[in-house]
Amino acid sequence: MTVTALLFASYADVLQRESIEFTLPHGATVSDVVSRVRALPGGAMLPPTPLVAVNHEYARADVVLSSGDEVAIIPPVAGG
Amino acid sequence: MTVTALLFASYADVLQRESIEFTLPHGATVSDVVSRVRALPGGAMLPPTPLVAVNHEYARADVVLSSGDEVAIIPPVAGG
Amino acid sequence: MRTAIVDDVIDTAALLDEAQRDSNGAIVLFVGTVRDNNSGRLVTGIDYACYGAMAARELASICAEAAERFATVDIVVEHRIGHLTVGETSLAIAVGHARRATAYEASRYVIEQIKRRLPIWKREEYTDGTREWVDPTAVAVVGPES
Amino acid sequence: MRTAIVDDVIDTAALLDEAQRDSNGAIVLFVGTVRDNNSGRLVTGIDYACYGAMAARELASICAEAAERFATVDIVVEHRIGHLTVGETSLAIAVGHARRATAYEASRYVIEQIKRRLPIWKREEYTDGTREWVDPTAVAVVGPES
Repeated sequence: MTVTALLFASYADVLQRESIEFTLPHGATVSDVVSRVRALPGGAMLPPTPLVAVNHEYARADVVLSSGDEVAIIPPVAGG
Repeated sequence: MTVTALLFASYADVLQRESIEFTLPHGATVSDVVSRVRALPGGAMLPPTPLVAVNHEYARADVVLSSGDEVAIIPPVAGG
Repeated sequence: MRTAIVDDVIDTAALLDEAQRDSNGAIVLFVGTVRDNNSGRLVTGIDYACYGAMAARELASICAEAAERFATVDIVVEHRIGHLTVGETSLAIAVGHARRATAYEASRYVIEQIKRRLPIWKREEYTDGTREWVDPTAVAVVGPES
Repeated sequence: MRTAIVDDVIDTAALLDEAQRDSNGAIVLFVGTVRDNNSGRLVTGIDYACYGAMAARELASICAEAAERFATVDIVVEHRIGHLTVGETSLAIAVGHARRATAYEASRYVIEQIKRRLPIWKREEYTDGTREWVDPTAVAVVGPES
Protein backbone atom coordinates (compact mmCIF):
# COMPACT_ATOMS: atom_id res chain seq x y z
CA MET A 1 0.00 0.00 0.00
CA THR A 2 0.96 3.62 -0.45
CA VAL A 3 0.89 6.39 2.16
CA THR A 4 1.94 10.01 1.93
CA ALA A 5 4.13 11.54 4.61
CA LEU A 6 3.93 15.31 5.04
CA LEU A 7 6.70 17.47 6.47
CA PHE A 8 6.44 21.04 7.73
CA ALA A 9 8.52 23.99 8.90
CA SER A 10 11.96 22.96 10.24
CA TYR A 11 11.38 19.31 9.30
CA ALA A 12 10.62 20.25 5.68
CA ASP A 13 13.70 22.49 5.60
CA VAL A 14 16.09 19.85 6.89
CA LEU A 15 14.70 17.04 4.76
CA GLN A 16 14.34 19.42 1.81
CA ARG A 17 10.89 18.25 0.88
CA GLU A 18 7.28 18.69 1.97
CA SER A 19 5.85 15.32 1.08
CA ILE A 20 7.10 11.81 0.40
CA GLU A 21 5.24 8.78 -0.88
CA PHE A 22 6.10 5.48 0.73
CA THR A 23 5.12 1.98 -0.34
CA LEU A 24 4.66 -0.06 2.80
CA PRO A 25 3.52 -3.60 3.63
CA HIS A 26 0.00 -4.07 4.96
CA GLY A 27 -0.08 -3.68 8.73
CA ALA A 28 2.47 -0.88 8.69
CA THR A 29 2.11 1.65 11.49
CA VAL A 30 2.77 5.32 12.12
CA SER A 31 6.13 4.44 13.62
CA ASP A 32 7.14 2.62 10.44
CA VAL A 33 6.62 5.85 8.51
CA VAL A 34 8.63 7.78 11.08
CA SER A 35 11.45 5.24 10.75
CA ARG A 36 11.44 5.58 6.97
CA VAL A 37 11.61 9.36 7.23
CA ARG A 38 14.37 9.17 9.79
CA ALA A 39 16.42 6.99 7.41
CA LEU A 40 16.46 9.80 4.82
CA PRO A 41 19.33 12.33 4.63
CA GLY A 42 18.71 14.84 7.44
CA GLY A 43 16.11 12.58 9.03
CA ALA A 44 18.24 11.97 12.10
CA MET A 45 17.15 15.39 13.43
CA LEU A 46 13.62 14.09 14.03
CA PRO A 47 12.89 13.47 17.71
CA PRO A 48 12.50 9.78 18.70
CA THR A 49 8.71 10.09 18.86
CA PRO A 50 7.55 13.15 16.95
CA LEU A 51 3.93 14.26 17.03
CA VAL A 52 2.09 12.63 14.15
CA ALA A 53 -1.33 13.16 12.63
CA VAL A 54 -3.08 10.68 10.39
CA ASN A 55 -5.68 12.19 8.09
CA HIS A 56 -5.70 15.49 10.05
CA GLU A 57 -6.01 13.95 13.49
CA TYR A 58 -3.30 13.36 16.08
CA ALA A 59 -2.45 9.65 16.18
CA ARG A 60 -0.31 7.36 18.34
CA ALA A 61 2.79 5.64 17.02
CA ASP A 62 1.15 2.19 16.98
CA VAL A 63 -1.80 3.16 14.79
CA VAL A 64 -2.06 0.83 11.79
CA LEU A 65 -2.25 2.65 8.48
CA SER A 66 -4.46 2.12 5.45
CA SER A 67 -3.58 2.74 1.83
CA GLY A 68 -3.94 6.41 0.91
CA ASP A 69 -3.45 7.67 4.47
CA GLU A 70 -1.90 11.10 4.93
CA VAL A 71 0.71 10.89 7.69
CA ALA A 72 1.86 14.31 8.89
CA ILE A 73 4.95 14.61 11.04
CA ILE A 74 4.33 17.64 13.19
CA PRO A 75 7.17 19.82 14.50
CA PRO A 76 6.63 21.56 17.86
CA VAL A 77 3.66 23.83 17.19
CA ALA A 78 3.97 27.58 17.69
CA GLY A 79 0.59 29.11 16.93
CA GLY A 80 -0.83 32.20 18.52
CA MET B 1 -17.34 72.82 62.41
CA THR B 2 -19.33 72.01 59.31
CA VAL B 3 -19.10 68.87 57.17
CA THR B 4 -21.10 67.84 54.13
CA ALA B 5 -22.59 64.37 53.92
CA LEU B 6 -23.27 63.01 50.43
CA LEU B 7 -25.87 60.38 49.61
CA PHE B 8 -26.16 58.32 46.44
CA ALA B 9 -28.42 55.90 44.61
CA SER B 10 -30.80 54.02 46.91
CA TYR B 11 -29.64 56.02 49.95
CA ALA B 12 -30.40 59.32 48.21
CA ASP B 13 -33.81 57.99 47.16
CA VAL B 14 -34.84 56.86 50.61
CA LEU B 15 -33.55 59.96 52.40
CA GLN B 16 -34.85 62.12 49.56
CA ARG B 17 -31.74 64.23 49.31
CA GLU B 18 -28.22 64.06 47.89
CA SER B 19 -26.34 66.16 50.38
CA ILE B 20 -26.76 67.40 53.94
CA GLU B 21 -24.70 69.90 55.90
CA PHE B 22 -24.06 69.05 59.52
CA THR B 23 -22.60 71.25 62.25
CA LEU B 24 -20.57 69.01 64.53
CA PRO B 25 -18.31 69.50 67.57
CA HIS B 26 -14.57 69.33 67.04
CA GLY B 27 -13.33 65.76 67.30
CA ALA B 28 -16.40 64.37 65.54
CA THR B 29 -15.80 61.18 63.56
CA VAL B 30 -17.16 59.44 60.50
CA SER B 31 -19.45 57.38 62.71
CA ASP B 32 -20.96 60.57 64.19
CA VAL B 33 -22.00 61.62 60.69
CA VAL B 34 -23.46 58.19 60.02
CA SER B 35 -25.45 58.42 63.28
CA ARG B 36 -26.79 61.83 62.29
CA VAL B 37 -27.87 60.54 58.91
CA ARG B 38 -29.46 57.48 60.45
CA ALA B 39 -31.52 59.72 62.73
CA LEU B 40 -33.20 61.36 59.72
CA PRO B 41 -36.52 60.11 58.30
CA GLY B 42 -35.70 57.00 56.24
CA GLY B 43 -32.21 56.83 57.72
CA ALA B 44 -32.93 53.58 59.54
CA MET B 45 -32.41 51.74 56.25
CA LEU B 46 -28.66 52.45 56.36
CA PRO B 47 -26.61 49.40 57.33
CA PRO B 48 -24.93 49.59 60.78
CA THR B 49 -21.53 50.36 59.25
CA PRO B 50 -21.96 51.59 55.70
CA LEU B 51 -18.95 52.18 53.45
CA VAL B 52 -17.81 55.78 53.86
CA ALA B 53 -15.38 57.95 51.95
CA VAL B 54 -13.89 61.17 53.29
CA ASN B 55 -12.72 63.59 50.60
CA HIS B 56 -12.92 60.88 47.88
CA GLU B 57 -11.08 58.20 49.81
CA TYR B 58 -12.50 55.24 51.71
CA ALA B 59 -12.24 55.91 55.44
CA ARG B 60 -12.84 53.96 58.65
CA ALA B 61 -15.63 54.83 61.05
CA ASP B 62 -13.24 56.21 63.67
CA VAL B 63 -11.56 58.76 61.40
CA VAL B 64 -11.70 62.23 62.98
CA LEU B 65 -13.14 64.86 60.66
CA SER B 66 -12.02 68.40 59.88
CA SER B 67 -14.20 71.35 58.99
CA GLY B 68 -15.16 71.30 55.31
CA ASP B 69 -14.75 67.55 54.92
CA GLU B 70 -16.91 65.79 52.34
CA VAL B 71 -18.28 62.60 53.89
CA ALA B 72 -19.82 60.27 51.32
CA ILE B 73 -21.98 57.38 52.46
CA ILE B 74 -21.50 54.73 49.81
CA PRO B 75 -24.22 52.18 48.99
CA PRO B 76 -23.05 48.75 47.77
CA VAL B 77 -21.19 49.55 44.56
CA ALA B 78 -22.30 48.01 41.28
CA GLY B 79 -19.89 49.18 38.61
CA GLY B 80 -18.91 47.25 35.53
CA MET C 1 -2.03 54.13 31.20
CA ARG C 2 -5.30 56.02 30.99
CA THR C 3 -8.58 55.83 32.84
CA ALA C 4 -11.79 57.76 32.35
CA ILE C 5 -15.39 57.92 33.45
CA VAL C 6 -17.25 58.84 30.25
CA ASP C 7 -20.82 59.63 29.35
CA ASP C 8 -20.62 58.73 25.69
CA VAL C 9 -20.13 55.54 23.64
CA ILE C 10 -16.91 53.64 24.46
CA ASP C 11 -14.73 53.02 21.41
CA THR C 12 -13.30 49.59 22.25
CA ALA C 13 -11.17 49.48 19.08
CA ALA C 14 -9.45 52.70 20.15
CA LEU C 15 -8.72 51.21 23.57
CA LEU C 16 -7.19 48.13 21.95
CA ASP C 17 -4.91 50.34 19.84
CA GLU C 18 -3.94 52.34 22.87
CA ALA C 19 -2.86 49.24 24.81
CA GLN C 20 -0.81 47.90 21.91
CA ARG C 21 2.97 48.20 21.94
CA ASP C 22 5.52 46.54 19.70
CA SER C 23 7.20 44.84 22.65
CA ASN C 24 3.87 43.33 23.73
CA GLY C 25 2.64 40.03 22.37
CA ALA C 26 -0.79 39.96 23.97
CA ILE C 27 -3.69 42.27 24.60
CA VAL C 28 -6.68 41.23 26.70
CA LEU C 29 -9.79 43.36 26.28
CA PHE C 30 -12.67 42.99 28.70
CA VAL C 31 -15.99 44.46 27.64
CA GLY C 32 -18.94 44.72 30.00
CA THR C 33 -22.33 45.12 28.36
CA VAL C 34 -25.88 45.68 29.54
CA ARG C 35 -27.67 42.33 29.74
CA ASP C 36 -31.32 41.88 28.87
CA ASN C 37 -31.97 40.03 32.12
CA ASN C 38 -30.89 39.89 35.74
CA SER C 39 -32.00 37.60 38.54
CA GLY C 40 -34.78 36.33 36.32
CA ARG C 41 -36.19 39.76 35.44
CA LEU C 42 -36.22 41.21 31.92
CA VAL C 43 -34.11 44.34 31.70
CA THR C 44 -34.59 47.09 29.10
CA GLY C 45 -31.82 49.45 30.21
CA ILE C 46 -29.63 50.64 33.05
CA ASP C 47 -28.93 54.06 34.51
CA TYR C 48 -25.36 54.24 35.78
CA ALA C 49 -24.83 56.84 38.50
CA CYS C 50 -21.49 57.64 40.09
CA TYR C 51 -19.71 59.72 42.66
CA GLY C 52 -17.78 61.47 39.95
CA ALA C 53 -14.70 62.89 41.66
CA MET C 54 -14.13 59.79 43.74
CA ALA C 55 -14.83 57.33 40.92
CA ALA C 56 -12.22 58.98 38.70
CA ARG C 57 -9.69 58.89 41.52
CA GLU C 58 -10.46 55.30 42.52
CA LEU C 59 -10.32 54.03 38.95
CA ALA C 60 -6.94 55.68 38.46
CA SER C 61 -5.71 54.08 41.71
CA ILE C 62 -6.86 50.63 40.66
CA CYS C 63 -5.01 50.90 37.37
CA ALA C 64 -1.87 52.29 38.99
CA GLU C 65 -1.89 49.31 41.35
CA ALA C 66 -2.34 46.91 38.44
CA ALA C 67 0.44 48.63 36.48
CA GLU C 68 2.84 48.14 39.36
CA ARG C 69 1.73 44.67 40.33
CA PHE C 70 1.81 43.30 36.77
CA ALA C 71 4.61 45.46 35.38
CA THR C 72 2.87 47.06 32.44
CA VAL C 73 1.85 50.63 31.72
CA ASP C 74 -0.39 49.50 28.86
CA ILE C 75 -3.67 49.61 30.74
CA VAL C 76 -6.58 51.65 29.44
CA VAL C 77 -9.99 51.68 31.14
CA GLU C 78 -13.20 53.54 30.42
CA HIS C 79 -16.40 53.22 32.42
CA ARG C 80 -19.51 54.78 30.96
CA ILE C 81 -22.23 56.35 33.06
CA GLY C 82 -25.70 57.67 32.26
CA HIS C 83 -28.46 55.74 30.52
CA LEU C 84 -27.50 52.63 28.56
CA THR C 85 -29.73 50.27 26.63
CA VAL C 86 -29.38 46.49 26.33
CA GLY C 87 -26.21 45.44 24.52
CA GLU C 88 -24.39 48.72 25.03
CA THR C 89 -20.89 48.75 26.50
CA SER C 90 -20.66 50.05 30.06
CA LEU C 91 -17.01 49.18 30.67
CA ALA C 92 -13.91 48.38 28.65
CA ILE C 93 -10.54 47.33 30.04
CA ALA C 94 -7.60 46.87 27.67
CA VAL C 95 -4.33 45.42 28.97
CA GLY C 96 -1.25 44.89 26.85
CA HIS C 97 1.68 42.79 28.08
CA ALA C 98 4.65 40.83 26.79
CA ARG C 99 3.16 37.66 28.35
CA ARG C 100 -0.38 36.52 27.82
CA ALA C 101 -0.79 34.97 31.27
CA THR C 102 0.04 38.27 32.92
CA ALA C 103 -2.25 40.23 30.59
CA TYR C 104 -5.16 38.00 31.68
CA GLU C 105 -4.27 38.34 35.35
CA ALA C 106 -3.97 42.11 35.18
CA SER C 107 -7.31 42.32 33.39
CA ARG C 108 -8.99 40.20 36.07
CA TYR C 109 -7.42 42.29 38.81
CA VAL C 110 -8.80 45.51 37.33
CA ILE C 111 -12.35 44.21 36.84
CA GLU C 112 -12.52 42.60 40.28
CA GLN C 113 -11.30 45.76 41.99
CA ILE C 114 -13.78 47.84 39.98
CA LYS C 115 -16.61 45.58 41.12
CA ARG C 116 -15.45 45.94 44.70
CA ARG C 117 -14.39 49.58 44.99
CA LEU C 118 -15.59 51.85 42.21
CA PRO C 119 -18.37 54.13 43.51
CA ILE C 120 -20.78 53.51 40.66
CA TRP C 121 -24.35 52.32 41.02
CA LYS C 122 -26.82 50.99 38.53
CA ARG C 123 -30.56 51.29 38.41
CA GLU C 124 -32.09 48.63 36.21
CA GLU C 125 -35.26 49.27 34.23
CA TYR C 126 -37.55 46.32 33.68
CA THR C 127 -40.05 45.45 30.97
CA ASP C 128 -42.89 46.01 33.45
CA GLY C 129 -41.89 49.68 33.77
CA THR C 130 -40.43 49.41 37.25
CA ARG C 131 -36.82 50.22 38.09
CA GLU C 132 -34.55 49.31 40.94
CA TRP C 133 -31.05 50.00 42.26
CA VAL C 134 -28.92 46.89 41.98
CA ASP C 135 -27.47 45.62 45.25
CA PRO C 136 -24.73 43.08 44.47
CA THR C 137 -24.47 42.27 48.18
CA ALA C 138 -28.06 41.02 48.20
CA VAL C 139 -28.60 37.30 47.67
CA ALA C 140 -29.34 36.57 44.00
CA VAL C 141 -32.72 34.94 43.43
CA VAL C 142 -32.15 33.49 39.96
CA GLY C 143 -29.52 33.68 37.28
CA PRO C 144 -25.87 34.48 37.05
CA GLU C 145 -24.18 37.83 37.58
CA SER C 146 -21.95 39.05 34.79
CA MET D 1 -19.36 29.92 17.06
CA ARG D 2 -16.99 30.46 14.17
CA THR D 3 -13.34 29.66 13.59
CA ALA D 4 -11.11 30.44 10.63
CA ILE D 5 -7.53 30.32 9.46
CA VAL D 6 -7.17 33.52 7.43
CA ASP D 7 -4.44 35.09 5.35
CA ASP D 8 -5.62 38.67 5.61
CA VAL D 9 -5.91 41.30 8.36
CA ILE D 10 -8.05 40.22 11.35
CA ASP D 11 -10.88 42.62 12.13
CA THR D 12 -10.99 42.41 15.93
CA ALA D 13 -13.93 44.80 16.18
CA ALA D 14 -15.99 42.50 13.97
CA LEU D 15 -15.11 39.53 16.19
CA LEU D 16 -16.23 41.46 19.27
CA ASP D 17 -19.57 42.22 17.62
CA GLU D 18 -19.97 38.61 16.62
CA ALA D 19 -19.47 37.37 20.19
CA GLN D 20 -21.95 39.88 21.61
CA ARG D 21 -25.43 38.77 22.60
CA ASP D 22 -28.05 40.63 24.60
CA SER D 23 -28.15 37.92 27.24
CA ASN D 24 -24.37 38.20 27.73
CA GLY D 25 -22.83 40.67 30.13
CA ALA D 26 -19.18 40.11 29.33
CA ILE D 27 -16.95 39.67 26.33
CA VAL D 28 -13.27 38.80 26.65
CA LEU D 29 -11.15 39.42 23.57
CA PHE D 30 -7.64 38.05 23.38
CA VAL D 31 -5.39 39.51 20.72
CA GLY D 32 -1.99 38.02 19.91
CA THR D 33 0.41 40.34 18.10
CA VAL D 34 3.88 40.03 16.60
CA ARG D 35 6.44 41.21 19.14
CA ASP D 36 9.57 43.10 18.19
CA ASN D 37 11.74 40.76 20.23
CA ASN D 38 12.01 37.16 21.34
CA SER D 39 14.57 35.47 23.58
CA GLY D 40 16.66 38.60 23.45
CA ARG D 41 16.76 38.86 19.64
CA LEU D 42 15.21 41.73 17.70
CA VAL D 43 12.40 40.54 15.46
CA THR D 44 11.24 42.33 12.30
CA GLY D 45 8.49 39.96 11.22
CA ILE D 46 7.12 36.42 11.37
CA ASP D 47 6.09 33.96 8.68
CA TYR D 48 3.24 31.80 9.92
CA ALA D 49 2.98 28.44 8.18
CA CYS D 50 0.29 25.87 8.82
CA TYR D 51 -1.02 22.45 7.93
CA GLY D 52 -4.14 23.98 6.50
CA ALA D 53 -6.72 21.21 6.51
CA MET D 54 -5.71 19.96 9.94
CA ALA D 55 -5.38 23.42 11.49
CA ALA D 56 -8.93 24.34 10.47
CA ARG D 57 -10.23 21.07 11.89
CA GLU D 58 -8.26 21.33 15.13
CA LEU D 59 -9.25 24.95 15.73
CA ALA D 60 -12.90 24.06 15.24
CA SER D 61 -12.49 21.16 17.71
CA ILE D 62 -10.89 23.39 20.33
CA CYS D 63 -13.76 25.85 20.12
CA ALA D 64 -16.41 23.15 20.17
CA GLU D 65 -14.81 21.77 23.34
CA ALA D 66 -14.76 25.25 24.91
CA ALA D 67 -18.37 25.86 23.90
CA GLU D 68 -19.46 22.68 25.65
CA ARG D 69 -17.21 23.02 28.69
CA PHE D 70 -18.11 26.66 29.34
CA ALA D 71 -21.68 26.63 28.04
CA THR D 72 -21.52 29.38 25.46
CA VAL D 73 -21.78 29.36 21.69
CA ASP D 74 -20.42 32.89 21.49
CA ILE D 75 -16.85 31.99 20.62
CA VAL D 76 -15.19 33.42 17.53
CA VAL D 77 -11.56 32.73 16.66
CA GLU D 78 -9.37 33.74 13.74
CA HIS D 79 -5.73 32.82 13.30
CA ARG D 80 -3.82 34.58 10.56
CA ILE D 81 -1.06 32.92 8.55
CA GLY D 82 1.45 34.23 6.03
CA HIS D 83 3.87 37.08 6.59
CA LEU D 84 3.18 39.49 9.45
CA THR D 85 5.16 42.50 10.55
CA VAL D 86 5.75 43.69 14.11
CA GLY D 87 2.56 44.82 15.84
CA GLU D 88 0.22 42.98 13.50
CA THR D 89 -2.47 40.70 14.90
CA SER D 90 -1.83 36.99 14.40
CA LEU D 91 -4.69 35.69 16.53
CA ALA D 92 -7.95 36.95 17.96
CA ILE D 93 -10.27 35.06 20.31
CA ALA D 94 -13.59 36.61 21.30
CA VAL D 95 -15.74 34.93 23.97
CA GLY D 96 -19.09 36.23 25.12
CA HIS D 97 -20.78 34.88 28.24
CA ALA D 98 -23.37 35.82 30.84
CA ARG D 99 -20.69 35.63 33.53
CA ARG D 100 -17.35 37.35 33.32
CA ALA D 101 -15.41 34.69 35.23
CA THR D 102 -16.48 32.06 32.73
CA ALA D 103 -15.70 34.30 29.76
CA TYR D 104 -12.12 34.66 31.02
CA GLU D 105 -11.78 30.93 31.66
CA ALA D 106 -13.10 29.99 28.22
CA SER D 107 -10.74 32.48 26.60
CA ARG D 108 -7.77 31.01 28.48
CA TYR D 109 -8.81 27.50 27.54
CA VAL D 110 -8.90 28.35 23.84
CA ILE D 111 -5.52 30.10 23.77
CA GLU D 112 -3.78 27.39 25.80
CA GLN D 113 -5.15 24.63 23.57
CA ILE D 114 -4.14 26.59 20.47
CA LYS D 115 -0.59 26.88 21.82
CA ARG D 116 -0.53 23.16 22.49
CA ARG D 117 -2.35 21.63 19.53
CA LEU D 118 -2.80 23.91 16.54
CA PRO D 119 -0.45 22.81 13.71
CA ILE D 120 0.92 26.26 13.00
CA TRP D 121 4.60 27.18 12.95
CA LYS D 122 6.34 30.50 12.92
CA ARG D 123 9.61 31.51 11.37
CA GLU D 124 10.95 34.67 12.93
CA GLU D 125 12.98 37.18 10.94
CA TYR D 126 15.65 39.09 12.82
CA THR D 127 17.24 42.49 12.30
CA ASP D 128 20.49 40.79 11.26
CA GLY D 129 18.72 39.25 8.25
CA THR D 130 18.64 35.70 9.60
CA ARG D 131 15.46 33.76 10.20
CA GLU D 132 14.59 30.76 12.30
CA TRP D 133 11.70 28.44 13.07
CA VAL D 134 10.48 28.97 16.62
CA ASP D 135 10.61 25.89 18.84
CA PRO D 136 8.56 26.58 21.97
CA THR D 137 9.78 23.29 23.46
CA ALA D 138 13.37 24.53 23.42
CA VAL D 139 14.65 26.16 26.60
CA ALA D 140 14.27 29.94 26.40
CA VAL D 141 17.55 31.83 26.65
CA VAL D 142 16.25 35.26 27.59
CA GLY D 143 12.92 37.02 27.80
CA PRO D 144 9.32 36.06 28.25
CA GLU D 145 7.09 34.22 25.82
CA SER D 146 3.82 35.86 24.90
